[in-house]
Amino acid sequence: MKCVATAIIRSNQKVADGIFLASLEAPEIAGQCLPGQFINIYFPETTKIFPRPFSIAGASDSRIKLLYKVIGSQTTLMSGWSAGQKIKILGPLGNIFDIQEQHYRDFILLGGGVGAAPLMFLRDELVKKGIKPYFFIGAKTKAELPVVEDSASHLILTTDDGSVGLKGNVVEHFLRMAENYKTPTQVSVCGPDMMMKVLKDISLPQNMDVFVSLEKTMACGLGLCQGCVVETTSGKYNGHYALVCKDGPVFNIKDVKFND
Amino acid sequence: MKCVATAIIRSNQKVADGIFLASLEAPEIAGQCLPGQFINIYFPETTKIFPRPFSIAGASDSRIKLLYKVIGSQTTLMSGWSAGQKIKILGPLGNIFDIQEQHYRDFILLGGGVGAAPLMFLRDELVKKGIKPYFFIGAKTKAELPVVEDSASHLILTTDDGSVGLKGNVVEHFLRMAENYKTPTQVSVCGPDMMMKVLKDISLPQNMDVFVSLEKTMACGLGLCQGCVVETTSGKYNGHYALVCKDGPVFNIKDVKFND
Amino acid sequence: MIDLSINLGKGLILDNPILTASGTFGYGDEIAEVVDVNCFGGIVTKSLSLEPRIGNPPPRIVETAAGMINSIGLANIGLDAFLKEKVPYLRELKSRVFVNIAARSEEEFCDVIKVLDREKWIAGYEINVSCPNVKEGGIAFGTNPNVLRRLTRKLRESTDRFLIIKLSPNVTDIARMAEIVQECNADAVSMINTLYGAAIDIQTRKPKINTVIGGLSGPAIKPVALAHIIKARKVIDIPIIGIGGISAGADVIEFMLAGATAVQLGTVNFFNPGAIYEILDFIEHYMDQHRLKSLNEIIGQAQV
Amino acid sequence: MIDLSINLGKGLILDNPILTASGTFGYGDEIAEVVDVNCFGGIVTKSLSLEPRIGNPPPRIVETAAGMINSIGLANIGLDAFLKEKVPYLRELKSRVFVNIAARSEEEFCDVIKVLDREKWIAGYEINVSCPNVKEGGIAFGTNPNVLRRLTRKLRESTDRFLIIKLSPNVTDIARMAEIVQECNADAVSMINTLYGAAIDIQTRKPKINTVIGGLSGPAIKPVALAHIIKARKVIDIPIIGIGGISAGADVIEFMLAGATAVQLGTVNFFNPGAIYEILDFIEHYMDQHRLKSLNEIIGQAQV
Ligand SMILES: Cc1cc2nc3c(=O)[nH]c(=O)nc-3n(C[C@H](O)[C@H](O)[C@H](O)COP(=O)(O)OP(=O)(O)OC[C@H]3O[C@@H](n4cnc5c(N)ncnc54)[C@H](O)[C@@H]3O)c2cc1C
Ligand SMILES: Cc1cc2nc3c(=O)[nH]c(=O)nc-3n(C[C@H](O)[C@H](O)[C@H](O)COP(=O)(O)OP(=O)(O)OC[C@H]3O[C@@H](n4cnc5c(N)ncnc54)[C@H](O)[C@@H]3O)c2cc1C
Ligand SMILES: Cc1cc2nc3c(=O)[nH]c(=O)nc-3n(C[C@H](O)[C@H](O)[C@H](O)COP(=O)(O)O)c2cc1C
Ligand SMILES: Cc1cc2nc3c(=O)[nH]c(=O)nc-3n(C[C@H](O)[C@H](O)[C@H](O)COP(=O)(O)O)c2cc1C
Ligand code: FES
Ligand code: FES
Repeated sequence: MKCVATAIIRSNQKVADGIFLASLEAPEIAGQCLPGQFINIYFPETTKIFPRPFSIAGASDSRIKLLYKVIGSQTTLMSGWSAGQKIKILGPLGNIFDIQEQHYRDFILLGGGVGAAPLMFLRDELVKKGIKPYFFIGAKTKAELPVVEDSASHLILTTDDGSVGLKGNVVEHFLRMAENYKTPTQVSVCGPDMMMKVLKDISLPQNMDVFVSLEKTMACGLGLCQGCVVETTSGKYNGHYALVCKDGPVFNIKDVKFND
Repeated sequence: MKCVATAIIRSNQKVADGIFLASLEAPEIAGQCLPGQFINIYFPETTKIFPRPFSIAGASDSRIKLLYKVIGSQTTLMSGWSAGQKIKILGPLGNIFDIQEQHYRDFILLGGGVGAAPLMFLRDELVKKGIKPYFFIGAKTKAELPVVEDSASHLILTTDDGSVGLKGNVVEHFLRMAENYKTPTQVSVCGPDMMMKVLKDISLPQNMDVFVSLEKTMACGLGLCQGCVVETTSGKYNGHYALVCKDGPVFNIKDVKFND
Repeated sequence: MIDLSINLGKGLILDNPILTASGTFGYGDEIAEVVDVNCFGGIVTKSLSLEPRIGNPPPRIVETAAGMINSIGLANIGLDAFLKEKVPYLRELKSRVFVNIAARSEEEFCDVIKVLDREKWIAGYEINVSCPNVKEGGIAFGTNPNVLRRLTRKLRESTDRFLIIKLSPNVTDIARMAEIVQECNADAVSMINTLYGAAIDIQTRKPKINTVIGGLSGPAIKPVALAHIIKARKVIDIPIIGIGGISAGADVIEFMLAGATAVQLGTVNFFNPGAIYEILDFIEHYMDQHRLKSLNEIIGQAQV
Repeated sequence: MIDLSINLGKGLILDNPILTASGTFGYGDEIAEVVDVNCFGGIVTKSLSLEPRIGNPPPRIVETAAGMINSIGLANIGLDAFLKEKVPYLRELKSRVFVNIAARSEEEFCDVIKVLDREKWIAGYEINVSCPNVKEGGIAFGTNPNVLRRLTRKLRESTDRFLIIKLSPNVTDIARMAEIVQECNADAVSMINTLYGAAIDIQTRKPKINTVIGGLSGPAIKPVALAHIIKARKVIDIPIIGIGGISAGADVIEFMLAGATAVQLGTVNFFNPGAIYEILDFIEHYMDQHRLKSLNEIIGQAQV
């Protein structure tokens, strides 16, 4: 059951340029989390009133991991978190990356930058089920690449400048290796809008289902404000608006309409 | 010349219950400060937009001392200041406690609680001039008494419960000792409104001039907003409104009208 | 036990003066896991219209200084789905339920009311007069005195149920609007709905809200709500339900002193979903400290 | 050197689009030690009336969420003292000086203008129509279309100087007010003045502002100002001077995209006295980044 809880920061470390990995103790929430879900973080006494949503990048019985990038005022505040500090959070929110291990024979995780966050958690769960996924993580440069070690998956790092891993775009490399994937293949994606739009527009290899975790500005995270809508094409939502916070954040890429 | 400057917190220590003493490095401002003046402290990114005014409790060429009490959101933020932290300040602002050593033969400082702040600075200046003032500081209890050591003045501490110093009200004790003061006497006061109102209403010993440092909510501290007015009786301001930030904060008690 | 109940008149008593504001609490079910919905004196549901509405295209919300702009476009499930899907949950609540209604014509308002009147458990209606009246060229019902009068009369004729008119703050003379509502025998006014607000993305030059101008809410607008309530309180004596930027218990007391008999929590539900608990605690503490037996003792007692 | 100048029409060119807002910068002299007053494209002085006014009793200001309420009561030194004490300083400024005038009757406005017209260095007048018109029972000049029309006509007849009417946001239809001003041949509108706002002390039950209702300003009201400007821009083509909650360079761009030719800094002068420097830096950087030769290229260019 989702709930508001006080979380204690246990660690908060810089892991790449402007990217931090934090561990929060929040037993009321941690134990229930599933990959794809997110939490809301509340900030007291600022002029910015919205909570900030962050994907759960990993969870144990008592702790939640976050992988976040500093891009504005509240993430700057987060980068200043010190161990022992208490914050207010709400979670777990949203739907999940549904691992259908009966149906799919290979699993691909495709992360753009800090979009790796929910996929790290998904990777953990796949590994628990004895599955070794392909885990692609792309960034512009080595300095911006959030995660560098991983033995539990086939980790493929890509950078635009080739400063580490394969040179070039992460989607490109994912496609280039398509022959290796057993079908049907389940692809789970999180990254910049542009990356998802590309995936939507290209023709994908057959027998591949793509699930994307979307981001929209959210006020409540609970389905109260109706603010976080995404346009859908047909599919599950009949072309109506869907709420990213409640119906998502994970959608079948087929159902989503990306705007320019 | 008053200016906006970045100050570096050098120390920030609790000196009594909810009362802190801070030292700020701000050479652009520190060197010009005189007793009675104050600075504005600016706080980024909060819903409280007004800067907060604080009396200068002491100043060297490069540093400013503040004595402050935690009573609300911004003073709570201040209590969390750590050494090395940078803040924005404006100063020096306002008029001064004008030491007229040619005219007066004895000097009394009368501080209620954290109202001791501007008087500490005034004491320092008096001592520099070879004058040893009487310095009364009153509080409810020992725990709330901000300053406890002082050899440069005749220090008289009072507490309502007698837990340290003389038992009773600070104004009472100041009056009780009136025979000792050489006349004419200059009395400089800072404390709660109630304390000043009492001083205004009683009949004071002859040949005694009383100067009070007032507090009003301020938006600018510069005479721009006309928000910080105090009603005057007659005297210097002809019964018009005076600006506490610009015409004050120090006023001859005779000129000020205290409201209930 | 401290008695927090308030009397809205016409036999309607709420356990406490805190209601939810329409459009910020869904139908109560979405948030039920997080907050005990029955802690509220009343629930006001998302604006309901005769037919379902998908609402406006994104972007629909944007954060502003101590506030937000929204342009949801009254997205709602429509009367039929409301009856089927939401009524079973709502009718079992201990909190009194007010159904907020939005419509594009007087007839649509009356049609919705006619159906809802059959639902005996509904405590009252709140009429959202900030929506555009298609017959009057799209200007909001609540911004023209004559249009407001005609609508309120018609609504009053069509139902005996507790009738709240929710005023728009985007008018020159709010007191006049409140007077009209009282003259037409509505049972209460609620105020304020959102202020007009806009924001523009300086990189793309696009409005940050699809409809360009949306509704501003949140702590930023609290002083405006209070000013409007003080003005209205001077000219009417039916209850005022105060809305606008309330985020803490002290705000509730402030609104009641200004003249509100009850209040609604809106945007705060987004940035502090558990606010209701803090608020009820604060009010109990305040009543204790000020030795109040009933909140009636403070309604309209500000020295204004 | 990046060219930040803007053209207000009628031969009036400002070095940059940033002016000060009346009542938040005194006469420029109080703040001169802290800020180089000539960095502003223009200075708008505190509202001036024929006779000096001591203003309202305290409390006059209170902080609100991301804003403040004031009720200064147009305290000012009066025309004579202005001429004697302030003119010598003001006339030497590089920034263009606009004198803001407040009055209780049409005649008082004209009387002030008659005297000021002799001062050739004055760039223009800004007319504060938010003050109460004693002849019309104290309602503000700027809230009634007919009163506003008559006043603007009269002012236009009385002077050829650059004439700015400063609109009140507390009206149902700001676009109508802007249209009237343009119809009466004023040279520009400035908008917005403060919104009505109130706050109450829950301990003493006293209003936190002596007049109970005061004027709300600061970042909180920025979305309201933008909405009003967008509406006005649709119906007038004389320049709009944007005011309301501006605190940073990005806000200035946002106002210009919405349709403002210039802007005024008000409350920000209190909480960030050096804001002008940050703002000018930001604008230069923005122009550079967006390869703008002139700020004209962005005025009104939001896709609204
Ligand atoms: C479901 C979801 C999961 C997310 N997971 C992660 C994650 O794991 N790691 C990570 O680094 N980031 C994640 N984000 C993005 C993260 O929420 C934003 O980076 C953060 O809110 C920025 O806040 P700020 O104050 O620092 O930036 P601001 O300066 O306020 O805003 C910068 C940008 O951040 C986005 N943003 C701001 N406020 C919100 C809001 N209330 N809701 C959504 N987006 C907002 C907007 O795109 C905005 O333009 C996620 C977003 C969503 C919706
Ligand atoms: C000239 C002057 C000198 C001062 N010197 C000292 C000092 O040396 N030590 C000290 O502890 N305090 C001093 N004060 C008082 C100090 O400014 C307030 O305690 C502080 O502003 C409280 O801020 P807050 O956010 O913690 O409290 P809040 O919760 O915001 O307010 C609590 C109370 O603080 C006062 N206050 C709030 N904002 C302002 C403002 N902008 N201007 C003035 N008063 C305000 C009001 O009385 C208010 O009711 C001085 C005030 C003035 C005017
Ligand atoms: C996202 C959102 C949706 C809203 N939807 C409605 C609505 O459907 N009907 C209505 O009458 N008011 C609606 N409102 C207005 C609120 O009920 C309330 O009047 C306003 O937000 C001011 O209160 P606040 O500042 O506490 O939020 C909505 C407000 C928000 C923020
Ligand atoms: C303390 C104060 C005094 C003001 N005095 C005047 C005035 O004398 N005449 C006037 O036309 N506007 C006056 N205003 C309104 C401002 O000029 C401006 O229109 C308003 O504050 C909105 O802008 P802001 O949000 O940037 O402050 C005053 C505002 C404040 C805060
Ligand atoms: S964020 Fe409020 S409904 Fe999704
Ligand atoms: S605080 Fe603005 S004039 Fe004194």
